[in-house]
Amino acid sequence: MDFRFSEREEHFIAEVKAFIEEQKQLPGADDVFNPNREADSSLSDSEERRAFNRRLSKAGYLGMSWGEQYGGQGKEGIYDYLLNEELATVGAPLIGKGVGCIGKTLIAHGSEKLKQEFLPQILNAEIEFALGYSEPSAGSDLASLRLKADAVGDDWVLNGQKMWTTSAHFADWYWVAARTDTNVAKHKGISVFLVPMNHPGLTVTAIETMGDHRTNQVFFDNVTVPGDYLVGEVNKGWLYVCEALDYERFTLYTVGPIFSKFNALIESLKNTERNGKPLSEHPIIRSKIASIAAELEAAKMLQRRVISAARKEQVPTVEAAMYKLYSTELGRRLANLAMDALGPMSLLRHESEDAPAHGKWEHSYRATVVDTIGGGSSEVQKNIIARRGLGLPS
Amino acid sequence: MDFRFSEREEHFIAEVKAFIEEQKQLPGADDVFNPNREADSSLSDSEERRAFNRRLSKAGYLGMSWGEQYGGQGKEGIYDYLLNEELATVGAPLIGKGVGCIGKTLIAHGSEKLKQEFLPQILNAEIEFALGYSEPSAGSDLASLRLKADAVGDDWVLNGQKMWTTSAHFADWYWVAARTDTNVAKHKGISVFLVPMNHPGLTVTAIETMGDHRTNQVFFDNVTVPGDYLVGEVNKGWLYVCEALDYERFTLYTVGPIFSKFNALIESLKNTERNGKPLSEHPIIRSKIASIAAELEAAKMLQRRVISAARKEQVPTVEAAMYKLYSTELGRRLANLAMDALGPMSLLRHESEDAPAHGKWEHSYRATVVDTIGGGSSEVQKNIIARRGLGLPS
Amino acid sequence: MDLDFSEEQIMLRESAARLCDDFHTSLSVRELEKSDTGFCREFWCESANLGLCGLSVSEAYGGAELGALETAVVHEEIGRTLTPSPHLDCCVISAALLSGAGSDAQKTQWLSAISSGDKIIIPAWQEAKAGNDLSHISTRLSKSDKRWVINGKKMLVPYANSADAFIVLARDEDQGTHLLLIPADNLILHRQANHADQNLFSVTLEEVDVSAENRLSSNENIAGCWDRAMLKGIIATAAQAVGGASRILIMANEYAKVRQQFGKPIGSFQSIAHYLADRATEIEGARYLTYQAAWACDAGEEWEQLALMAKLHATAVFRRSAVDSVQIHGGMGFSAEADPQLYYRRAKHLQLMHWDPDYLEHRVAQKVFG
Amino acid sequence: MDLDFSEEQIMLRESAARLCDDFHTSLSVRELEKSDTGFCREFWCESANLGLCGLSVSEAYGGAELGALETAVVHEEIGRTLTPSPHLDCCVISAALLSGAGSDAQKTQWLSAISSGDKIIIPAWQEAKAGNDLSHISTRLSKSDKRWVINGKKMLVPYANSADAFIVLARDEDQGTHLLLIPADNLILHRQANHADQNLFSVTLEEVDVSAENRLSSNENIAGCWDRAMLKGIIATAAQAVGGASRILIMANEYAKVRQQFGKPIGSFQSIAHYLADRATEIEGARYLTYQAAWACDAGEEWEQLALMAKLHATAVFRRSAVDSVQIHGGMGFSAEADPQLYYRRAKHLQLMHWDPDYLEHRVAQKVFG
Repeated sequence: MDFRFSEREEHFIAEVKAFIEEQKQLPGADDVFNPNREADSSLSDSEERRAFNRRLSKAGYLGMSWGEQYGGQGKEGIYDYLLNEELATVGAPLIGKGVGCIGKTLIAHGSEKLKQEFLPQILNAEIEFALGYSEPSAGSDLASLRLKADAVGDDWVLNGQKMWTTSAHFADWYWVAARTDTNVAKHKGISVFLVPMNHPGLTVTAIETMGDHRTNQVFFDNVTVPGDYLVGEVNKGWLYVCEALDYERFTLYTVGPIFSKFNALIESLKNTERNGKPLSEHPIIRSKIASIAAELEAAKMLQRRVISAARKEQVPTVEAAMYKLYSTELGRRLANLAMDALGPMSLLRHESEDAPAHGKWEHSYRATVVDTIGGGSSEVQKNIIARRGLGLPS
Repeated sequence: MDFRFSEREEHFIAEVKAFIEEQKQLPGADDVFNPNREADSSLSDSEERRAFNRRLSKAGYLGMSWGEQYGGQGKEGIYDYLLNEELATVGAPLIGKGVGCIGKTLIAHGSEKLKQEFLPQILNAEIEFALGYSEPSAGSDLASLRLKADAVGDDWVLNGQKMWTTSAHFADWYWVAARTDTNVAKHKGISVFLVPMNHPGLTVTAIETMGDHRTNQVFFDNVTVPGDYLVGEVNKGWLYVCEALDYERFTLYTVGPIFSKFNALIESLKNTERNGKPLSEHPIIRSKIASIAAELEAAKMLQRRVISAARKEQVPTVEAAMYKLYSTELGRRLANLAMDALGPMSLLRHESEDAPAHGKWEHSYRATVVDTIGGGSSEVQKNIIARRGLGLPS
Repeated sequence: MDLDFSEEQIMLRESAARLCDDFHTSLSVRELEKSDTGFCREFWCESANLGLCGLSVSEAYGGAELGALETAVVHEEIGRTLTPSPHLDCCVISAALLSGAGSDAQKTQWLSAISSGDKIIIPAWQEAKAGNDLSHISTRLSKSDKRWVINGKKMLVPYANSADAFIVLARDEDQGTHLLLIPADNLILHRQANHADQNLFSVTLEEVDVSAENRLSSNENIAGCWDRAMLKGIIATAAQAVGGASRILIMANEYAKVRQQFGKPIGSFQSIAHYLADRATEIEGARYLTYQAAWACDAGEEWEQLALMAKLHATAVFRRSAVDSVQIHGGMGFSAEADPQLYYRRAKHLQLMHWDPDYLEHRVAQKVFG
Repeated sequence: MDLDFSEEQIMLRESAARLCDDFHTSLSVRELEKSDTGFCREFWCESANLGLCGLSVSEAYGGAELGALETAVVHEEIGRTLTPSPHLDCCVISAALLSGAGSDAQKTQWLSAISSGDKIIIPAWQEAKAGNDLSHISTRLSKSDKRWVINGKKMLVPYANSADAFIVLARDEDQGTHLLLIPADNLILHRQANHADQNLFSVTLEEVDVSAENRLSSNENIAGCWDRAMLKGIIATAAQAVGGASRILIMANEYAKVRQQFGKPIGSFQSIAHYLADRATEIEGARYLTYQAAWACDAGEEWEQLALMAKLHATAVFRRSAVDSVQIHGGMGFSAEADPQLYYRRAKHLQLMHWDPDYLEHRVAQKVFG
């Protein structure tokens, strides 16, 4: 048993840290490195962030775990994770969908044409994707999606609506699941398509969220997709979507950001006075902080179980569900504890100069809401743990 | 709106208090009045307690809400409640099943024979009942009970088993639900019988509990019951069992005991020192006590909603479920908080002279377990609230 | 024992509900969050016309002289509809301060103006580094060149840009507590953007002159008067929390009945149903705890502890109800366009403003342990 | 990073598991709860034979010189099977105290006897009115007529009636901390009936003579030595909690699969399934937190804070797991004959003994805030 990373891994971490330090000196760094952005800090939703991704690419950090025949480095997946952990800790965009689920699905199932078209663009950080799974009536029950794709000659014509597509307003391509067969069990009639985001039949409408980040609904009005932009085989989409977890088993689950937040809270409590005494000296606050500090360390352990399973080439379905469930609920409790500890002044937003911790916590209290809902709600995670982990009947 | 009791009611309360004070002077009072007994203090499981019941009867406190034609006083049900609240607060046996669900079911549905045989004995406190509903495989799902009653001539012959019959080892009669028809929906084949507890076909076996009180399983081996000891009509048993809630809507839900416990805890915290300071001056303990004090008051309000609905001749199904759910969970949390506050020494049992608060809290921590399970588990209460109160589909 | 409202109280609720509903759809609540004043002037005029502004003010000053329970009824509707208005600060707390410590002249001038809706008077009391007790209030009343002046900075002052005057909580060099009625002119206001987008300001007082007529001093126990006014205020806050919690829970409950996943309404899943059952239970407890506090205040029974408990518990329950309701709403729960987020933010606002849990627990414990 | 145990550790676990299982069915655990000694002597001999008594003792004194992780592995099995024994107090804490502060002579005499299972040495430290820090320990080492004597009363001392000696925590008049190895003869023991029916006693010391050879004094920092020994002890306690929590959860999970109500296994109801999912998640976090603390101790990494967190968190998780498991078992949950109650009571015992949550939080906060 050893909870440390290996020497090679530690060396890599140090390299990434040095790279980040360098990058922080460049213009636009405030936008690229923004730990106050909560979960949406993983996005490359600005020109500065895309430029940073291109520099990541130049430095050889994209596609590390891809095979060399696809321009990758054939490294173990842990390096993608270590990179993301460092990026997440400083609030920089993560390496995500492109080198993750989309690139790897293309490698595993895509045609030569799609590989040749997309893989180099992904490696060079020239392309951003949006994922189109959720729909108004397909949330926790994703397989019930209704976006319809009809075969018309060699083409497919897509009609319907997607919901909660986070990156739709800045992405270049849409990785979208649609129903290609309505006469089979709902899992068996789904296919995946690649659609240019600027397709004239697509209408992207903003959904603003309580956490100040934008998401979108996307309407499909006779969106014609050439047959060779159907990914892999027809009606195998559900399989590809489920496999994606496998491909991203290392990268999705970082623990650095919540530790950064905790440390920031400790600093705020030391630096904020009430009744002539720093909040860090109030016994009730100390007691609550101690409990949550232990829970944070427990969350880290659950995260370690994910990457430990992943590195043994297992698909850490239950481990990931446990970490997702525990860490997102913890994130919400941390925000609530922080506001209570900082008292009424913590209601002030970032924009107010009087806001303690620059309004970090009132924002976190709003933004962490999405964490227990998106990406599989807490209830869905508990079902996964109960059925797959504990073998309980459904 | 008025949260006080009426002058007449207050007068009655004062009368009961005076009666109790008098009774406390009599020999055996330590056994009769025992606030440390937790929920099982409602039982008349000793000779002293039965004698107290007879004195209650002499003083006119039994059957207050029965019609005068049955020897009652035709008083409103609230007086039964007020009496029980005073009795519960001092840990005395409550007026319960006899004047409650059994007596009232007999009045509503019983034959003349059963009324004449049982009602006077109930009023005179000459008889104790045990309730036989639960079975090994009929817990939350009571209607699935299997104890079989076969018609043989004019008699019924009962075979099978009951479980968790609290009073079986000291009761005189068994009020027992059995299956009289296996060819209909499970709710529609149940009847209620009265069986003398000393019937040779009955075997009572003790089940000891973690809370130090005894409960029992009861085995039926060809227990012959004469036809006129079937209560009301055959196959209407489920109806009678459900109606019982109606009959006991005032009396089951006292709030005094948890307030007594809370007050005892406050005294203990004032009188117990840690590191040279009474525990009552430790800020963290103070904060937790304040929260739970508010919750206690909220529990009292939920109890008031039960009797308020009851006094308007409504059946407070949802109100009672809410109070039962909230107050029993609160009772468990209170015991846990008390042990944590009193620290390691709170592990000591009553028998140890060093035990703080005479070991009250370690006992409470064990004994309150039954409260969230028996009488309809917390999960069953939530189902009732969700379906009947909130109209959610099942 | 009678847990029902009187016919008059039911009528009051209906008229308050109608008024709040008329002016405050979730759309207009959103607009008011972004508006300059933070509340609707027309609504305010109508409130005054209906007698709501002077609800608790003595008849001698144009009020209806009703009790804390009537105030709770109105504030439950305010909370249900998320109605933003200076009613709590002006018509409950300031009115109580003026009634308790104002001179006859001050009452005639200001209480009447509160009743009629003509003037808005807001307590300015909170400070960045002081808790909720008075001992660390740093706003100072002091003598400078023979005149009395006041210096300090108040935080989180609601509707300050609509206020005609503030009742400023200050202390002198001997730690004496003072309430000073300071006209709003010439004070420095800074808008304070906040979580629930309520209308809040910092108010800076620099060498502001104070004369005898500015002082509320007809009561020798100013600190006690302040305390009682705040206690009345927190009962109203608790009632707002109860109203808000009930409403958001009803929304989640309705959503759970219609929203289908896996071929069933999500409310048929125990995980969802039991959240709702737990919260519904807590809400009823908090509701009657709040009513009881208000009733006790009116009936001359011990009410202070109940008021503290009601605010502590009801706002905690509102918060939990809002959290669960947002979760039940899924994606709609965090969408800005849907309504749950409005309640989610308001819940935390109510919990921390007007005495936060830390202080309420401190006070409750003080009484419990004697 | 490697979360797997070594082959040796796996073998150690298997042999500890077999040993614990052989001697401790739930029936024998019940009998031991009522027995005079509270543990099984045969089991103890077997433990010694297998080298478990000297697990952490240096090879020079007949031990296996293994680390905190091996101790955790053994204690996880002890916790899983509810095995009662003096192993924690004698072979972990006393062994660490002797190793840390004993003279060569003391080590030779006592550490060897611990390794061989021949002697049982129990720390006697807790007092009725002292918290878990040393500052209020009232047991006094003082000079009386030129001889040193010790006076005081210790509480909750495990297996005192089987102990050959106690390591008594005392303070002198100048607040110096002392650890005194006092033979068990002539001390006054009173059995203390307790929640989990563990073998506990009060130990009264009245004018007990102390000579140089009674003192553990080869380490100048006795307080620090005490602290480190206790920190090692709480890692083992945390491991017991993890073992107990896992076992009771598995029992509840199995029960939920077979117990039918309403025509379905109760585990198919989300209310039950989600309790289990939540607790299973917490247990895995607590488990690896405990391993990490033990590993860090062995690896020379910062470990004290992890040890404190592990005990705080793992015992809280055990408690919650026991509560939910009892609830899932329904009537069987509170029946004395069924096993859940054994875990329910042991969970609270582990949580409060050997530094309670109040003290652990205090220590964790101290480190967090620096």
